[in-house]
Amino acid sequence: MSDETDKSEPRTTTIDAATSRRRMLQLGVLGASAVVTIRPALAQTAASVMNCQIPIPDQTHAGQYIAQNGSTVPAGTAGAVPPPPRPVTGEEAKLILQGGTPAGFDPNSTQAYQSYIRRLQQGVSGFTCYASIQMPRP
Amino acid sequence: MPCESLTLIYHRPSGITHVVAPPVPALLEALDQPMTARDLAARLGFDDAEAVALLNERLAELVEAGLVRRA
Amino acid sequence: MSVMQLVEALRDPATTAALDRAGWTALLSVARAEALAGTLAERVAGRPVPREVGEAMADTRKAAREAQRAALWEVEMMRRALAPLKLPVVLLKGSGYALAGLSPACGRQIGDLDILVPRHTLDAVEAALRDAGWEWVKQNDYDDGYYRQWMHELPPLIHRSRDRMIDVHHTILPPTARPTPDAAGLFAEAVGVGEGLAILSPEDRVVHAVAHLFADGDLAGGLRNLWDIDRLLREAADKPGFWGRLGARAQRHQLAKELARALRLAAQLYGTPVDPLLAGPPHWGDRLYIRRLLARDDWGRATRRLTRFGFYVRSHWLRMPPLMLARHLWTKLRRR
Amino acid sequence: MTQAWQLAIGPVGFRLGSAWGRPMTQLRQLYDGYPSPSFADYTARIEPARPWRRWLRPSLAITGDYMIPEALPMALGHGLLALEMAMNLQMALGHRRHLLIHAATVERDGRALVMTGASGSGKSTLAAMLGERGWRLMGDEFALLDLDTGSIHPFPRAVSLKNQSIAVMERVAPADRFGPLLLNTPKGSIRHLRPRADAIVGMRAPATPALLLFPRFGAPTDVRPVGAAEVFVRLTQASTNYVALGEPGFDALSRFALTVPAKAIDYPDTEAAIERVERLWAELS
Repeated sequence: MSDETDKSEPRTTTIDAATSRRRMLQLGVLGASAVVTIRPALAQTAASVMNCQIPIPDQTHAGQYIAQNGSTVPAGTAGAVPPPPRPVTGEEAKLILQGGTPAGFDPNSTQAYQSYIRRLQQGVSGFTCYASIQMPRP
Repeated sequence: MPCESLTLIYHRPSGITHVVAPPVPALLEALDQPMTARDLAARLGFDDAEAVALLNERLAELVEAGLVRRA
Repeated sequence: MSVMQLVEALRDPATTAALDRAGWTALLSVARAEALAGTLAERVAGRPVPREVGEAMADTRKAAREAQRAALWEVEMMRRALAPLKLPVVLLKGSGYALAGLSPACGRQIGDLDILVPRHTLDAVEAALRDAGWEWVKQNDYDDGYYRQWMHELPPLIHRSRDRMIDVHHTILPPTARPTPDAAGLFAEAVGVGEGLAILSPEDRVVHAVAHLFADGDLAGGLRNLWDIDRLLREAADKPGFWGRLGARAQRHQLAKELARALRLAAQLYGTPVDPLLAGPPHWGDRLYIRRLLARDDWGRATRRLTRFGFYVRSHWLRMPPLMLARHLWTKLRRR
Repeated sequence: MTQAWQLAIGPVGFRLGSAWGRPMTQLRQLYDGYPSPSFADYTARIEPARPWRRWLRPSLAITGDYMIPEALPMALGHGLLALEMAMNLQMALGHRRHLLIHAATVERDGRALVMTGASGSGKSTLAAMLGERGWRLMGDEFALLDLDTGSIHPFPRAVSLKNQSIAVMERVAPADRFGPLLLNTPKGSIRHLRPRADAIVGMRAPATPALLLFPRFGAPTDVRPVGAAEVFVRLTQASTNYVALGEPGFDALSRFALTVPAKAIDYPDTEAAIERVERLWAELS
């Protein structure tokens, strides 16, 4: 394998002290992930100016129960819990992700809902909302 | 927490900003021409297998970020 | 009617001289709704406009250029990921226009990256993209099965750190659509643009834009797609033998009727120079298409609900046999 | 469109549309004294979430030139808030003339104090309070960083006061500058406060950023310096258009991060915060 740097020269701004080659030779430095790519913060800010909701489960699985691991299973499956009476709002989802129980929800169900929200994927309804609330905030 | 030495990179072809920590600036500096990973390790004075393996991990990160290209 | 104002502004930017500031406000809203704001801004560049309008247009141009840079970077990252496979990779639509510097690219909004690869290489392409950080945009089981069984593309992939989608096609219409384009022919005629990438031939580009105009969605984004066709035709019209080859390619891809319709619509709305023989005589249905294409008010709101729904059903009619269409509409309906 | 109005906020013009009369009337009262431009950069609308929702159990959708899916429909009684959110949405998704930072800003002597933080950090209340005490309020939602000059442009929307801060501000600002009290909104109780006349008159006058604060409400008073790299990263995440702007955005933001001193400040109540802010400001010069 051979590598080459990209031909076009990137602009760099070094902040604080410059790196010394000696320092980078330390394995500890080499061992840690060293690149953070700045990603759009749009979803997060959109969420703060909008409010969004997450239906549990999404409409295609309407009526199904939520298993403890967050998957959707036929209604009545042992160990699974019925869906909440209404979609959870972004604020409620945040609370659930922190282990809390929003008002009007059954505390015994929130673990399953938490798993469901964590498993949301792009394209499933509620994903944009989820993505916007799970992003780290400044 | 004091802010350790970090470098901001604006990568023109992609329009993407990366914040990189050591050893990335030195790696990019050393990669001034196409070379093999082994050459790079030698240039940086790495000889043991563990260091070379870690170096490859960092290179893989840079490849995914698009800052380094596999030829 | 403001959509017509947009059509006229694109066709002849001098028509904007008559607009007051309120007129520009409406024009900009409509252009945004039709994904043509960048195109409009490039068309009116350099014209005398009110100061605030000029600022908004300059912002829009800059935004479009920055977005194209990101789209081209996506092309480059795809190229790096697929280079080891040594495949013919054809760029479709916006990214293709932008990379080849074709006139539809000017100010154009570019969405997902669309590429065309030979059908038998789909698995290898999928594996290479996933190695390079693209992941499934996981839909539900019905959608996934639908794509794999019936569509002309892989289910969409999204890059995990750049959040950009790629659509990998093996032909330009789903296998279920009644016209069956000649996929092998698309590759045979494709034009290289360097570094292992290619774009469709000038004639196939038009045919693909036509397929895209009529088969994708309910004619949503129709004005933009028709604008692509206008630009492509103007760029190629003077080349000797172009219209003859275009007719032949449309026949070959079983899209001659659709091409004729698109030529008539483009000529009527954008004044596109077209070959009268290929375009054929006016058809009563053209008026319905025009009606649908112009279904928007000067607040940018969609209007003419019924016409729109008719075209939605029709677009699927073109893509799937009746029974499958019924099943598809049923599933979509239940999901609402 | 049943109700239409145009409104200028700082350097940005909005065309607003509503399918109902009342929210627009409330908005026009709230923004009394603001200019009404003839060209609008963005169109923002509220309309029935479904056609029959105009009359039958009305619920409204927030939309405009730019929109996002999965927005929760809102109650007609919260129409004023919905119009405000529709304007925010256009800025967050569409604005490219400036680097948009989610921050509250106040100005004194031509220099700007920028406060950024998540909602709940208290930046709105702090800015509103400073705006009543000799500072010019430049905005409580977005700071517009000029890509060429590095100065901050005002975006003096009505301040959106939430929950406890409503009563705090009712004690210091006259009643005629307040909008209606909106109860049970998705963000709790909300009441809007029109900035003082000096903020409206000065809404085209930019200021040079002099201090950046990351306030946090509800902790014992503490002040820590924040390094440039951290400032940079946090501001990229507080910006809606940093990535979309490309190199000019990088240049403007790195210049801001390298030149503007930054502090994280924890505070137990608004009075303590103001006292600390004034002291930090005095130490600058």
